[in-house]
Amino acid sequence: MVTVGLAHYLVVAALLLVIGIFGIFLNRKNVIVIMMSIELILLAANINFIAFSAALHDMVGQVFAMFVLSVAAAEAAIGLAIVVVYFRNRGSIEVDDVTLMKG
Amino acid sequence: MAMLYTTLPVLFLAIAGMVMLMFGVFARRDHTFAITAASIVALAITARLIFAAPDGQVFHAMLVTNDFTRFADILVLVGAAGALSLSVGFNERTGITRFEYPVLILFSVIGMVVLVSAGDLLTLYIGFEIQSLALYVLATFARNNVRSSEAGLKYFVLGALSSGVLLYGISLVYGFAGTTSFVDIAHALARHSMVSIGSTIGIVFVMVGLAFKISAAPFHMWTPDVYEGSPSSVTAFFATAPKVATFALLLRVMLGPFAPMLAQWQDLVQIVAAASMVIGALGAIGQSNIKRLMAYSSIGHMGYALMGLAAGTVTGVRGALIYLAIYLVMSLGTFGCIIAMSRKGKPVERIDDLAGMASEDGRYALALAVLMLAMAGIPPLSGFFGKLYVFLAAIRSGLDVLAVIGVATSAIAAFYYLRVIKVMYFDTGTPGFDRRTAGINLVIGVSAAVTVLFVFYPSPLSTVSSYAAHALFQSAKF
Amino acid sequence: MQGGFFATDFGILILTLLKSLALIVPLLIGVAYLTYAERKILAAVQLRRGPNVVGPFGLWQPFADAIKMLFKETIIPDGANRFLFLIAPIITFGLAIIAWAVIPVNDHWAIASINVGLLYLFAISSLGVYGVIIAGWASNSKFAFLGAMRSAAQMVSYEVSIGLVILSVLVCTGSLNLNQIVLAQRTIWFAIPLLPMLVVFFISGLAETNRAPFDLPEGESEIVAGFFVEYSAMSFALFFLGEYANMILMSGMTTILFLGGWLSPIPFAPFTWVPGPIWFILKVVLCLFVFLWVRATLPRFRYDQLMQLGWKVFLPFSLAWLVITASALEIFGWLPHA
Amino acid sequence: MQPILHDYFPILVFVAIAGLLGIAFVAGSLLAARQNPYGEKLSAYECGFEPFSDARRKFDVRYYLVAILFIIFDVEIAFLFPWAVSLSRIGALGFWSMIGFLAILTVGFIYEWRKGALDWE
Amino acid sequence: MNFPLLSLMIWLPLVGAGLMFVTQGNEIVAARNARWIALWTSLIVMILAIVMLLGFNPAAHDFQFTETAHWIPQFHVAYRLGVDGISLFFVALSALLTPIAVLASWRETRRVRDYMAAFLLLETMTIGMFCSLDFLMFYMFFEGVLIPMYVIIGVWGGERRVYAAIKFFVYTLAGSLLMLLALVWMWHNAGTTNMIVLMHTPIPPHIQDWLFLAFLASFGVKAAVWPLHTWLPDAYGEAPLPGTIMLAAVLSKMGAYGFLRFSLPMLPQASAYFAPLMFVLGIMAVIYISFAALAQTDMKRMIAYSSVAHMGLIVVGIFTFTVEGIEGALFQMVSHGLVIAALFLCVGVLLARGHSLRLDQLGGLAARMPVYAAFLMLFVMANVGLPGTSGFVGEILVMIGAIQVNFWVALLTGTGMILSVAYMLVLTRRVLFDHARGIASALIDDISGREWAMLAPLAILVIVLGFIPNGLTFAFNNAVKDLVHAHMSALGQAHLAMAKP
Repeated sequence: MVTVGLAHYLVVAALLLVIGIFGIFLNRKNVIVIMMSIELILLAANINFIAFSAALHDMVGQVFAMFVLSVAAAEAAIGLAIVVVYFRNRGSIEVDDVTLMKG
Repeated sequence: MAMLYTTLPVLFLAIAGMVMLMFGVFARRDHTFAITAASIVALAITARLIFAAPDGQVFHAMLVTNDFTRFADILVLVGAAGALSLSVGFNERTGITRFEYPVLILFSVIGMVVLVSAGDLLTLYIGFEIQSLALYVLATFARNNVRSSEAGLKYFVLGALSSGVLLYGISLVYGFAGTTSFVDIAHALARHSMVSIGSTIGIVFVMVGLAFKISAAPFHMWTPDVYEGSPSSVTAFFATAPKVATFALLLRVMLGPFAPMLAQWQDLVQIVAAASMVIGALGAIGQSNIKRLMAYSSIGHMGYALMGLAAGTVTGVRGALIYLAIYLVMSLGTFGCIIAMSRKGKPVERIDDLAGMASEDGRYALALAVLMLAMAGIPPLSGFFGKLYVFLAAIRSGLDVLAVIGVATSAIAAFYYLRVIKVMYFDTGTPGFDRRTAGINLVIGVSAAVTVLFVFYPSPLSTVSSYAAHALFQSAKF
Repeated sequence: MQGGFFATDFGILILTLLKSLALIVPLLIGVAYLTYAERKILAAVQLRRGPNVVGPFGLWQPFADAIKMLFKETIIPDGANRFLFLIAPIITFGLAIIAWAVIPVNDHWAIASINVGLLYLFAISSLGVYGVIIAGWASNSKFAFLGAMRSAAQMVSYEVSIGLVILSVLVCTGSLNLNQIVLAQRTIWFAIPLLPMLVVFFISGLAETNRAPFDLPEGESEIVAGFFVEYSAMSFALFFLGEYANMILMSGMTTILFLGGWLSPIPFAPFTWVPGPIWFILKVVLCLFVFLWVRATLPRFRYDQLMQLGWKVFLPFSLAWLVITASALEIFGWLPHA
Repeated sequence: MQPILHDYFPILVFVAIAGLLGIAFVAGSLLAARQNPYGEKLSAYECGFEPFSDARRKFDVRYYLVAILFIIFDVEIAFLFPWAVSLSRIGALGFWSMIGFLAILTVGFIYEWRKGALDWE
Repeated sequence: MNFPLLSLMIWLPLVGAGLMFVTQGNEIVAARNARWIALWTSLIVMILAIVMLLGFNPAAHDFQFTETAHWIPQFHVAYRLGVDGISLFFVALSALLTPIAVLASWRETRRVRDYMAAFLLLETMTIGMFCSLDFLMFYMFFEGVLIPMYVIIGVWGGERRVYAAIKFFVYTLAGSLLMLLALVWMWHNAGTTNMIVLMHTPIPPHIQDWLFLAFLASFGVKAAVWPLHTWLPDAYGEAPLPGTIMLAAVLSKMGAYGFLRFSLPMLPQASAYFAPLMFVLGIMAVIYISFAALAQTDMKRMIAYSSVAHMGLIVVGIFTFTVEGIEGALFQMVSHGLVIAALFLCVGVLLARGHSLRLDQLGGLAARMPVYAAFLMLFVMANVGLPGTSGFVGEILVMIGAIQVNFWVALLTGTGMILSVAYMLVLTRRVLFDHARGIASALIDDISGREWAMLAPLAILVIVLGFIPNGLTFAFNNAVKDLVHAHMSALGQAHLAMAKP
């Protein structure tokens, strides 16, 4: 049986990060997907924190993860609010529409 | 007691902000003006409290106070107060007078104060986010305006991305250094004779995250759009306080915990600085919207300030700090002028709208001309000194190429600043701008005066920034 | 650990399977007869007789229903996402079952006595909303979608107050282990000092399970049958079973958090001889009866009233009560030293 | 087996059983019952009319608002859990820190209330 | 000397400019106030300059009238002022020409206050630059000149003023920024920006070369050394006349002054190394630009080109490293400052009478405006270096210096001189003697009192200097000798250093 070690967690986190970043840059359809990608990035960091915390026997990582969670929530809340405002003005949440200003 | 005094500025700001929020939401009538005024007073009191806080650190070095943090804090407070004074008339004209505006600014200032005095990656991140979250909302503040909401969306997405990247970097640094405390990280990084790839990547990620916020190239894409789309009063704030705060943090992080790896990141900072200067200079040339122009200008300015960081010495930090201080004052004045650009209550933003300003409103034109020349770094105006000190630092650290790039780009950049003056002085037209409020006049007047008169008495700023720079290196050596 | 066969990996697996059967079978039977009980009680309240044809007193009625459901055609509407459409009821039903994994029916009688049991319960009950949302989304029907949105909004609204109620119990026990929580009530049931929280919890439970008077997601007259309007046959039955399993779960949680779990209500001789599981079942049945009673008695809430109750009454109230509880414990030094 | 797995292994088994049970029910029905789908039967229910427009249309902004509120308060609860468990060990500072946090939260809550964010209509 | 004479000269114009904005009144009143304030301020500065000239001790070898004050102590930058024989006359020249420029712009009606303020600001900058003994201060004044000049060209200039102004600004700025880098390097090297210290701080030769090129970029642009002169015809052509006067008479000297003050003493090896290059550039300027001048059809532009040609001569003189050559260059600079200013004033006289400046539309003025014709003749002669005028002394000294270095350099420079005679004669003939054409035939009124007041002092100075050149040379003799001596010894040391293994 393969023991799951620190490296495995880091690889998963790195993959999540990459997926998140690509999700932001390749997605042209929906802002909600972008927000999910952002959450993925935060999740990647959180996995790192927890994995390191366990590996180092240090609580700080877990505390950090808690803070990240709360920040992620606040960010999601504000993001949703902004999307709603944007939607009200534009009637669409497609990113392709973000063309008023080019630059 | 030290704990109380050190945390008092933040506590005070938070309580003041919440009290105002409650007052605003319970009041029968609209008290935006009163709350704005009260916010400025609160910022002044905070400044006093910051001076009252003794040197040292609290909460297991989570928060640090020294001359460096005081210096940066004061800059942040000045920027915020300036932006607040500018907002009064503008927000009324554009119909976004809501009492949340000053409160949000106060909240983001809390984040900045925390950010500036962070002694731990945790406080760094929290401060960064408190600041950013309020800024996202501010960018969307004109919520019935398509451009504002678009700017807010863009700022949010890229800002969240950047903070995610920053966070990922922090997690790597934490993992490979085994701690989040700045001082311990420095020790840990210094102890490892071999540099681990993990921590290098972490540092790079942290840098990228912060570079996003100060809109250094190649992470600047959001800047022009957000500057243009946000209400001008918000842009004025964006261009000042958050930049200073994040930059101060960048200095602290790179020269504090990450100082042992200077050799690894120095080249990177150089590249970022050079890219910012070049993009700032070239990007602005074709712009016809003055806010976009200022966006590119700020990208360029960040490049110059980064030159001080790239030097990695006391002289460099001092140069960067002086640069930031001068940049702050110039930006406030310039944005004051931009905010004053309105016709029959509607803001106008094209550079061509300024045509004929010199004959119609000589003082305004003179002030804007002075500020533009200062931005271009023409002596004897203050902007020149900023450039001078960072060039000095760069040359001292042997970064000749960077200095040459800086020189070349400032020559190019001078061109577009001159264009603004050209339009005001040489072109004919009737701008017919509305009357400006006293607050805007005050900000423009003071910043133009400081810009002009700085040359006669530059030593206070250089003395103070000298203390600040030494404090930075002192605190990094615990 | 005693060692022997049941200490090996395989032994634990077998043991767990046995335990699971011992839990799930009664649970499913309980669900079945809860439907029967509901019909009987409603009938009694409305002076009818209820099911009385199949078997004595209609006792085989639930099984008849089950068999009928089994042989119905499963209709998957046009444009529906087949996979999601089928998985949604399984999620709803599964979640209602797996929450039971940590519920102790007697001292250390639980499938898993983990030390974060309460958190587990909270987490699993939070997931319930996924089944609803997925069902509504996958159905490709306006009514289903709207019903799902409403239902989800309602569930998350009351989730918050449930969380705060759980927290107020938590500060009193200092442990997340459900076993410990029950044992902490040996001196006094939390229903007494935390009576208001019990009320909040129970009412939130009604809302969480979409039961009357908060059953507007499935308000027949408004949006047909809510999120599962397009479901039929066993998929439909699973939603149904899930709802009733959730009711039992809520009753079980109420019992554990406030009513002293398996503990005897009267702590002396003859009553303490009664085995714990019996007490536990009795208490659960009592709670279930209240569920049904409420349904029979109260009219349905309006949606805005429902949201208002959740956000403007329960949330501030439970938050305040939590702070008061914690402060009292802190100030008088009554904090449990776990 | 690691101790943590030891505690959670039964749960895993239980989850598997529950899942299998659900699948078994659905699959059993699919296998046992006669399937005879046709167009009319499969069309979405819309009071007897032909369905018009996309079912997954835009929905009320208020649902977003509820989502936002939920996120905020749920995270607050996530914070409170460890605090509540360890309240006896973190002393007065820990206690008052959380009270401060809740106070800030309350300020936000009051603001939302006054702004009408909690009103459905 | 405790009396802050130099500071007074520098800051008085600035105070005057400030005063203009303080006074109340409507536009006409403000304009009148501005004119008079500008005139009086600049006249007072001129008187102070005369005091300075009288108080200057030509026997001393040090800087005189020195002042020192704290400025930016953290960076070892201080407020340091002083003049020696080299800078003395430039200060005087600036002080003399500013009131003349103010007088020349007396008739300006558009935004007079700004206009006058710009000139006073310009005076502050120029005098400050020539007096600075601190490199940073020097740089600030050097660059600061751009601001008033940009505005003067851009607002009150001719048709293509915007283009000219921006071109002028960007060219000069680009050059100066390179100098800034050199400055910063030297600052870093010496730890201070005190120019006296910098002059004695050795710099490794390979660095010197780079620094020299950086200085060349800056001073070359300012002095309009070929091929860095292309901004000049536009700027001269489009600037309003008083602006052109200041540009040609004072600003172009700033570059040459920079070579003398910085390149030679601070970078001796590089100066020697690049001297041939500078000769080539200088000679190219003299010859090529002279031909270009011949091709001009506009009086103002022709004089502008003539100015560039003379700057070439000055550059040649400086880089001979001989006492004669440098003295000649210095003399030529002063003389050229006076003469070119006067020539442009003459152009202004025509302009004031609503005249075209096209050479093919002028003519026959000798008969209609005899006094004017006499002045113009005098200055043209001075410009081509006829004996008896100040131009002669400078040119002959430069030739003497050049011939000591290289015969061919002297010869080619001399060729250029002859060419200048050619185009100046064309100019004179076209303007004064050909038969009257176009509206020139309608001209009758000769020069006015105000124009007299501007032209006469210049004419007197040109003649006086032509006959008594010693009045000038003995003042800077010591300074130039010291300079050449220091240069030679630095080169000698370098040779010694190189000779050692």
